[in-house]
Amino acid sequence: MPGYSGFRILTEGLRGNSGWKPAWRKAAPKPSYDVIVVGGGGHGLATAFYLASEHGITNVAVLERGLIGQGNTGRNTTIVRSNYMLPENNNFYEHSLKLWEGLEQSLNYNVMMSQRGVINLFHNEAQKNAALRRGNSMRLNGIDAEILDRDGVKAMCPIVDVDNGRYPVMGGLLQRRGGTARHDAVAWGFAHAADARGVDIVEHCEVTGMIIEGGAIQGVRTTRGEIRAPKVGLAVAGSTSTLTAMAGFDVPIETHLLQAFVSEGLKPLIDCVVTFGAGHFYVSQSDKGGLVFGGGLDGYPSYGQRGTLPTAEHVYSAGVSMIPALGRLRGLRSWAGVMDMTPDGSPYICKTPVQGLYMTAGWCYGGFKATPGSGWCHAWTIAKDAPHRLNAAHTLDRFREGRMLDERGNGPFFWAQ
Amino acid sequence: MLRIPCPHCGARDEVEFIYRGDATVTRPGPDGDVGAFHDYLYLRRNPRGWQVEWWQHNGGCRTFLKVLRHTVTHEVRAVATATETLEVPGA
Amino acid sequence: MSQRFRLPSGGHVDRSKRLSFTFDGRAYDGHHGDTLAAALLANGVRLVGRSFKYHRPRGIFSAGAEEPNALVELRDGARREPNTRATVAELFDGLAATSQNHRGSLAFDWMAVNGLLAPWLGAGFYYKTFMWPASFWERVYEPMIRKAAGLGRASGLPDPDHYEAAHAHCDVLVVGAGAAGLAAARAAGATGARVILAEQDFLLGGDLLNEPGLEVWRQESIAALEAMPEVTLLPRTTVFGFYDQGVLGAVERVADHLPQPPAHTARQRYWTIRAKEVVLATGAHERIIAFPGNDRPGVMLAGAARTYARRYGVRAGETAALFATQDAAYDAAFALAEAGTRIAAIIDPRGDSAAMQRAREAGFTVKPGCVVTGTVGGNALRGVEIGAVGSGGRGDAVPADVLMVSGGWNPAVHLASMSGSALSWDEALLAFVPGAASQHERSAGACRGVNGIGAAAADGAAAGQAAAVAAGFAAAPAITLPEAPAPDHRPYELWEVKGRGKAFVDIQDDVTANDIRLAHREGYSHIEHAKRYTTHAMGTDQGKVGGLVGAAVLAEAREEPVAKVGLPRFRPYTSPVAWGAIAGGEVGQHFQPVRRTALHGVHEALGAVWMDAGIWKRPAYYPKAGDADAWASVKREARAVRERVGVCDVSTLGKIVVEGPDAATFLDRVYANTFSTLQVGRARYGLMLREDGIVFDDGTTTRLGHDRFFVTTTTAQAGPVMQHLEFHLASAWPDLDVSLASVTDQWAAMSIAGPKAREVVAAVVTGLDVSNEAFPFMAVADCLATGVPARLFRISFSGELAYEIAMPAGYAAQVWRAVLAAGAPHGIEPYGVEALGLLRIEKGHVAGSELNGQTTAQDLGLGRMLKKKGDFIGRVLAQRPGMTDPSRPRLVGLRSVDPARQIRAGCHLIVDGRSQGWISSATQSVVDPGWIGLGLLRDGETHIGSVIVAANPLMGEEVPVKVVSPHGYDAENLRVRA
Amino acid sequence: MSAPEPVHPLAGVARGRHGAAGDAPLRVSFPARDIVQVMVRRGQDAALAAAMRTAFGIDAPGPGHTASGSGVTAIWIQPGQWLLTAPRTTEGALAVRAAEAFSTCAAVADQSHGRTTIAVSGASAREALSRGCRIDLHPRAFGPGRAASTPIAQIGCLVHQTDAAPSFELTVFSTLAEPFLHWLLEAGAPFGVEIA
Ligand SMILES: Cc1cc2nc3c(=O)[nH]c(=O)nc-3n(C[C@H](O)[C@H](O)[C@H](O)COP(=O)(O)OP(=O)(O)OC[C@H]3O[C@@H](n4cnc5c(N)ncnc54)[C@H](O)[C@@H]3O)c2cc1C
Ligand SMILES: NC(=O)c1ccc[n+]([C@@H]2O[C@H](COP(=O)([O-])OP(=O)(O)OC[C@H]3O[C@@H](n4cnc5c(N)ncnc54)[C@H](O)[C@@H]3O)[C@@H](O)[C@H]2O)c1
Ligand SMILES: Cc1cc2nc3c(=O)[nH]c(=O)nc-3n(C[C@H](O)[C@H](O)[C@H](O)COP(=O)(O)O)c2cc1C
Ligand SMILES: [Zn+2]
Repeated sequence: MPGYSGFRILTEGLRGNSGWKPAWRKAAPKPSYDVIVVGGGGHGLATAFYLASEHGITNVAVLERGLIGQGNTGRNTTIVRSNYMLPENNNFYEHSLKLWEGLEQSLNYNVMMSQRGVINLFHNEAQKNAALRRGNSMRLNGIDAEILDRDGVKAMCPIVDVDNGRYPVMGGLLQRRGGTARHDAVAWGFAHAADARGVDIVEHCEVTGMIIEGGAIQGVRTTRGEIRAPKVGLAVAGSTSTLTAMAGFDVPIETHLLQAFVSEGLKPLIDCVVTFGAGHFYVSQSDKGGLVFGGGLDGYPSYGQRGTLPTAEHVYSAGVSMIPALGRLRGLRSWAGVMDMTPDGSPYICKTPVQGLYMTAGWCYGGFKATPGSGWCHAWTIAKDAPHRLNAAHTLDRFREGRMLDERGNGPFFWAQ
Repeated sequence: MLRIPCPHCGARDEVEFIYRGDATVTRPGPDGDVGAFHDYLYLRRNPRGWQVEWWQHNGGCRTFLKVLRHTVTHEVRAVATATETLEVPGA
Repeated sequence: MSQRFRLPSGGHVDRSKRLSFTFDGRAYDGHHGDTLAAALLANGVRLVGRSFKYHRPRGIFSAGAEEPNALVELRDGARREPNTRATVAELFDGLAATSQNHRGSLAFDWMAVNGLLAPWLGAGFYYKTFMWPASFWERVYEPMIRKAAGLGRASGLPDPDHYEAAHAHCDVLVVGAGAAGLAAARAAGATGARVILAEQDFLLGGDLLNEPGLEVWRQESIAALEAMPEVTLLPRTTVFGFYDQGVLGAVERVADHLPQPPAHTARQRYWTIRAKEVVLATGAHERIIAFPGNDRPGVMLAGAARTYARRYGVRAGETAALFATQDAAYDAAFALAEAGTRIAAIIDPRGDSAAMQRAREAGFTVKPGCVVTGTVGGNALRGVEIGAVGSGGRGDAVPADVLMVSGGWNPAVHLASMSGSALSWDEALLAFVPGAASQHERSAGACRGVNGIGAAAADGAAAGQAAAVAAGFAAAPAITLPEAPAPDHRPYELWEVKGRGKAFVDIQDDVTANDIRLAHREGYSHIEHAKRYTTHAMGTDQGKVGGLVGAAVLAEAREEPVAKVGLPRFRPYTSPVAWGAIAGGEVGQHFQPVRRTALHGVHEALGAVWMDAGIWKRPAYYPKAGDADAWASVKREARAVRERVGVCDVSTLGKIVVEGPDAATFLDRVYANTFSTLQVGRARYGLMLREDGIVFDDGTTTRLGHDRFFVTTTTAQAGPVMQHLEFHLASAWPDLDVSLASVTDQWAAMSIAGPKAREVVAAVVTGLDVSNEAFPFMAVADCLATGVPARLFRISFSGELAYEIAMPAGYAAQVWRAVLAAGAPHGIEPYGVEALGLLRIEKGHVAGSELNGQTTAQDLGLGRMLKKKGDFIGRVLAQRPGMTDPSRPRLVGLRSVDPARQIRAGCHLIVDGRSQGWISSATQSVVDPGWIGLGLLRDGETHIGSVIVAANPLMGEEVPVKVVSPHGYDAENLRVRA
Repeated sequence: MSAPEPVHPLAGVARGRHGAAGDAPLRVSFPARDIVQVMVRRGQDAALAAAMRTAFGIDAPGPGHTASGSGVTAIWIQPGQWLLTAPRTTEGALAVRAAEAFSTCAAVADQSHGRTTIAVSGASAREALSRGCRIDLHPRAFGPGRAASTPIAQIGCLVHQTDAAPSFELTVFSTLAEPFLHWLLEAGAPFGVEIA
């Protein structure tokens, strides 16, 4: 299939755009593959792409129960950053950010990665100290980070009210290389590129069971029949527990719902990503002009993909408290996604108790930024049957061993951070 | 918005309650080992469907309640006090 | 300018009330009862905006909330509101509106060149380009795209108005006050049920407002409802979402129809409505037909033109054409003809119908079997091209300045869908109608496809009564219903007229039928993919006028029925909702309540500088004249404690009375150390772990009686600890007979610390011997302080001889004053949280920054506190290898080698070039001047005595620090026991 | 030595008229109350009920209800827990009475300083309260002698209706009384508020 380019846009435009072909084939499942990836979100598609591009494993199927990219990948607030504190997370997310930085070219698809900067505001001494600890951790690991004082925040994002709120802004931790990417395009781009390397992307194919013999995976049962493979990788986000239950084990995951919101389209107003430190609120402006914003969890397990008013009230009031000019703007739409929350807030990219079954899961509300990194490490783990150095700590067993990766210190599921 | 019928206070908005985990796991006794405590604290059925959950009516009568709730429809079918048991339909 | 298009009479405007307003700076007049759109049309203003992508000229398209085009910036200054639909904005005197989304003027927008580039700017073009060279994306392309994005401009200024929340409960909520809704509310109200009727319009009546013949019934209905005490009428109230368990959200525009809200009046009110039963009577939205040029100013929905004529007394133009696919739309032609507009042609793809015959009888030119193939004109419509169905070619042009379009009606199923109902396809109406209800709800009238005012009213009455009965009320006698014949709403299936030129399916976002086909060609064939790829139905109207048309175009491309393609998922909000409304009053200074101790006023009088501790305000320090800076104040206060005596408000600590026969057993299980052995009248420091073995909280607990303990918690954890205790009593140990009472607010407390503390305490307290022998370290006793019943604790956080006096909060101020008076001869100083922190860091006591949810007891050097026998929370999991790993960072003391060089919490501790820990707390010492801190350092003990580096690359600092014992100050605790 | 009067948490609030002018304002006052929390011991419910009857002439009210006798009102707050309230007399007096009455059957905690009561009355009271109170105060759902704990404006509040005027007593944590009153003044501003 001819790639995408400015030249093609030009020639197709002259021909009435009649020559475009599907960005990925609507593949029907074959009876067997070398690797099956379950879940056609960003993580599953990226896993397939890197299996093909990094490890030469192209006899791969991505099985998606609905449409690709309609899970959390298609409904998140698109913040990309690598500002973590614990070295295990820090290094992983930075690897992911570096992959983002070259993604357009690797995929031949513009995911509209926009490194407009991410500021996490802090409002008191304790928060400032935590920001310093985190930012210094980043810097010592070679990751860009800057500390802003109030004037710095004002200069970078003048619309933020630094003085008058209940919790005046003291400063912010800025990662300039952080930013946003166009969520749907990430799924489509990985699909496009994986497909170009021979991966079968099978939509409307729900995995309903696991075929396990002698403790080893043999394949999966689906709504479109049995499909065999000696290796299966799970990348199903909030549905992870359902899949592992099919494989006969429980995992440390609770599925919670997180809402997001978009405002009406506006002329450029907020030029970076800003996160309120005194309540749950973060906002950025989409390339279409809508303010995309969100906050914390609704606070109870849900697979329902829809949220509730009290959480929205908090998000909106935190928003106006941070940026009083938002009051007269309007919310256009709200929705929710279902996230796989872990006891310590950090993910799993690992082998499982079943031989040949792997997973990337537990991304909580921060897995969009991890998409390329997760796919890359998951692919490595599947290809080598062993984790890469970058995901060696992200195991299911870490709680048995007492080696939690708890960035915020909230403790198991609290609730659910 | 969830409305949970507290057996003491009547139906109240979700903001009055705090979710506090799966109510079917119970704390191991004094003999519990690391494995038992690990499973109690970390492993979750996390069902897509009916689940019996702990909720505290902290904005009202402060009691811990067991709530049978569907994790897709959010329907609340039964509420019991801490010492009562609730069965998951079909389980 | 005169209102050239205003009829002399008729409608619901008050011609005796003239209102002046401006649009793009030009002055016009309108009337009370007008919307901005009606008033603009009355003045002959056609061009009102520019489209999103191609900046095409746009006019008023609808007469209601579904408006995709006529979006303006309303008001100015800090009250500027972008994207306001002129079709719902009520006119008020002095209203100022501005058109948006153009560079240059509205009439000459040079961004309109985008239209010429359309072949290359089709759906999703940006995903396929702008990738080379890579650096150009960030520097050139992306800024360009972002600059072009968006519609209106935010003011950027704080919103001067306020908003309020309101909570409602009812038996029956009726949404929409058209014929169906009015009838439903009357029928439900008649049973005695509590009914709320919410209507987004400022007038109740819906389509009745276009039916002068039914005005009597409308008014009678409103009067009847107003007379029912349990019925609440909420005009100007949009129900924006249907949530779980019968909860709906709504916004009432309380003062948007006024220049600004009157004093003490909210601009908008945000309702949370809990309804036992809901009747949805939200009517229907007329839909567009995709044909080339269907977006030109002058093209509008047929029902809208009818509404402007009948309700507002405004002719939408001089010469009109109607393009309709069903009989119901014909009334628009009659309404306009009555208003004096010439009907140039009626274009209808059907062969014949009752309405066509009536039209012919009325003398209109009817073109059966025909469609509109294009429009003529620039910024305003001049003519309509007509061709035979399926002919494809360009037809003859008929002059017209308004083209009324009706492709049929889409029931407004948004709320029904949000409630969880599946939608079902109605083959006769060619539209989706609500399927089986999933909550306690029913739809009535046009929103479920029951059309005609008589039929809708009857449907509404039945639904209203059924709802009331379901809510437990007995049916009441039937209400009178209006009589009106029902026009035929069943359309001929025509979604698109193919031809040259852009045929829009989403006129706000410039999504054309070709874009939908391109999406399909590229594999984005599912409606949800096509939506996202093209942005179809993603604008402010969320596809109300064209959503289904886009789906139908996709269906054709997929060669599948529309029913199978479906619509994108409906979500809140049915109409965009002001941010401030949902935020309500909990914004700015009131984002969270301020919690004040009983001594707040005292601190204020002392000039305290405040700091936030959770929602508490606490004095950080008390500046005095002569203090060079904040540090000088803090050090002065700390020095007073070390050298003389100080007093500090510690009322914010959590306080819980644990009482009952099993209280001691319970405390043994929730604390890592033992309390059952504690003597009555003694306090003990306690360490509480989480079940995962991490330190949760610490504090002192006093045994007040055999079965009665007084537990204190840290300020931050007071709430979580209470919940933790309650949870374990309820879930793990329901057999224990223990009660818990939070007395945090009952008791105020102050710490009196320093070598002179005893003298001060002795002067304030009566009924107690406070000598070291009679009242040793960790003693507790009741006493009187300034004659007030109080409790004295001999405990110390500062490392000095110290007491805490707790007293019922109402007496705190008087005790404080007595303490200051008694301390005056000793040079007492009040000290704040900063000095408190300084003192405890010097002493090596851990606090919040060390108890950060990541540290174990061993990490903090408190491992010996863990009891060896008996179960307690955290015991088992604290033994996991990762928790006992000797290489975990351990608490150490730190001292800047150069006393003048500052170290900060958040610095990393570098050993052999690698980060091996961090500084958790830092301050300046007063006993041995210089910067000191506490930190967590891998193999901490082994580094004691050595010099390492505190690195703060964020601020460009690298400071050599000496690792020392955390307990450098008075390691033998002689001072606290003195 | 008799104890001097304690400082009321709302002592500094300006009395008189707040908000809009109008002839049906919300009437607000801050009655001084003794408040005692009573927590039954396991299996002592009957003994407690008997003690409450003997000592205070009150039949211990069930969930959502209050009952009064000889100047003292008992408000149900949690299963097995009540607040006893009475006009303030001398420091700790009610707590002492309660401790004696319930010495074998319940724990008692004095909350007279920990809780602050704000009385609200007037025709607009229900509507004003609905600006933050999420529970239904309609006469069909609530009424004199009813009480409920519910958060209002993020502050835990015990709402107790005392008569059909309607009049309510709102009891909140004393350290949050001031922001609570701020909310009440905002909620009542459109009707006007008269603070006695
Ligand atoms: C509202 C919201 C905001 C967020 N904001 C951010 C943010 O700003 N930054 C950030 O980094 N992260 C954010 N996240 C998190 C982020 O979206 C996710 O972590 C990430 O997108 C997960 O990608 P995924 O591919 O793992 O999951 P998904 O995209 O959810 O993909 C999983 C796929 O698995 C499929 N599936 C499930 N079960 C089966 C089965 N049995 N058979 C076949 N297929 C199955 C699903 O249909 C789905 O398509 C947010 C999430 C939400 C919901
Ligand atoms: N020819 C036309 O113009 C046309 C179109 C549709 C329906 N109708 C007629 O209308 C009558 C049907 O009456 P009906 O009562 O079903 O519909 P209606 O259109 O008369 O009334 C619906 C009402 O609901 C309100 N509404 C919609 N969504 C709302 C929301 N989210 N929140 C608050 N209010 C909301 C609308 O503003 C409107 O007033 C019939 O005569 C039908 O034929 C006429
Ligand atoms: C970053 C981002 C921006 C969005 N912008 C818009 C928008 O401008 N208009 C719109 O209608 N929806 C927008 N949406 C929301 C989607 O329409 C949709 O609600 C969301 O992807 C969830 O899908 P669902 O509502 O179909 O469940 C946006 C979503 C995201 C994640
Ligand atoms: Zn309750």
